[in-house]
Amino acid sequence: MSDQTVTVRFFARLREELGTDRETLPCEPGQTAGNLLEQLSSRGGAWAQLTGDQPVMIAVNQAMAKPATPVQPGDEVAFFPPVTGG
Amino acid sequence: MSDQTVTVRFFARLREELGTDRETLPCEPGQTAGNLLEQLSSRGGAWAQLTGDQPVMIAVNQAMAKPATPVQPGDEVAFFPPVTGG
Amino acid sequence: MEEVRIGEADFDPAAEYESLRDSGSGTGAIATFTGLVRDSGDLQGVTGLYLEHYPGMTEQVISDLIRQARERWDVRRVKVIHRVGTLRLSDQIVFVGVASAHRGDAFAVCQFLMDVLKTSAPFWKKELTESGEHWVAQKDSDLAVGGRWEG
Amino acid sequence: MEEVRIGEADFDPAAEYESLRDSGSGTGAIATFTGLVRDSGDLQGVTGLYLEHYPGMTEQVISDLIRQARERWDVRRVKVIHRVGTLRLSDQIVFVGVASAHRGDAFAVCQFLMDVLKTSAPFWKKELTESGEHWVAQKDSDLAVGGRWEG
Repeated sequence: MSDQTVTVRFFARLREELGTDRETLPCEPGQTAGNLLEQLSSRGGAWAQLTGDQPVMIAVNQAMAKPATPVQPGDEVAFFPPVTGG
Repeated sequence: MSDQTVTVRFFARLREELGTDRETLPCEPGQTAGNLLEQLSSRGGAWAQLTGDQPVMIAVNQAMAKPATPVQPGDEVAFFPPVTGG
Repeated sequence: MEEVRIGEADFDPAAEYESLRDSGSGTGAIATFTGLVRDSGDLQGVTGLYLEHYPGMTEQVISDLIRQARERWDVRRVKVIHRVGTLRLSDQIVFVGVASAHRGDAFAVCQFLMDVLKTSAPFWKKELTESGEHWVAQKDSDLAVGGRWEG
Repeated sequence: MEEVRIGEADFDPAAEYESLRDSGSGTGAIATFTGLVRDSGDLQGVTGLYLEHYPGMTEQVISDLIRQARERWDVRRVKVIHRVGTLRLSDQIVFVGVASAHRGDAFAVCQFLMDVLKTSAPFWKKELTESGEHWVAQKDSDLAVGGRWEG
């Protein structure tokens, strides 16, 4: 992984509907988790749901995060539906 | 047991301090559990504690009762300290 | 399977769990509580407990508490075990296990039964220590906790 | 003994109980909760579940919840086990066990961990039925119950 990218991961319903469990995206300075979500959503199709009505949860480096959470090159960013364990 | 008596039982600290776990007492018409307590307490000595500062719990026929609970011949009346199981 | 068991014999929480688990495919939640003899009571240096009960009444009181629980919550299976006689440090004293469809009910019933058992079932505990023995006094905190289930 | 275990393997509540019981003579209370796959979910005719998780993050989140519990309550030993993969009706899904000096703490921690695990640990449940499969939606009731531990 280059220093100038982030790994994006998808889980559960999102993983299935987007048809992928991870991809590598370029990471520009000043990036946030929310920017990444918008960028992915703009692809249209199933991707549009990332900024749709259904809530999307965010983790950065395996800790719960918010759209405003900053993202650095090398980070792991995950998007997933609300959790339903237990 | 005669039809005109009740069985009185004592448990735990009361059993030890009174030196007995049960006795048979005559049962007069209109008797209550509270009357029995007063009658026993009037013996003095360790018995006086039955109407003393420490709470005494009452059961009539193995159900929790109050001083005003009526007592019939043949009943089983129990006096004991607050419970401490579990 | 009887719901209430009082006696001197030790119990096996694993066997009780298996029985609770075997309560049909609608069971989604099993909550259990086990009480043990621990080494700090009203006195220092506790070496064990002596537990006395009122045979017959104890079983009736606990069965009635289980009946109350079934009226308030969804319960599939319940088991309450309480030992009497002389127990040593770390011995098991009491077991309450509840199988229910949902965890909220299982937790509530398990906690309700333990709380009200402490304030209304006729058991009395005597602490045994190296320097003597001592009947345990009822705790105000137990009364308060038991009281929160009223009404 | 590790406190958190996530994996496909089944677990043995009896072994976990013995480990919790073996936490010193100050342990007076052991509360456990086990969740099972039950036959009525969002859809009728559920035959099983598929459980997905976020490896690594799950363990970190649960360890952090245990740390929070230790700050709020007196806890002697805790164990949290959660299965993933395909499970069938009546299979065990989750185990939370807590050893404490007092029953209030044991119950509180057991219930806290189950409640917050449901709203913050990255697990996702898919219900498998005879007519297809279906990702389970988060329940408002779980969110409400999880929220009561805040602040």
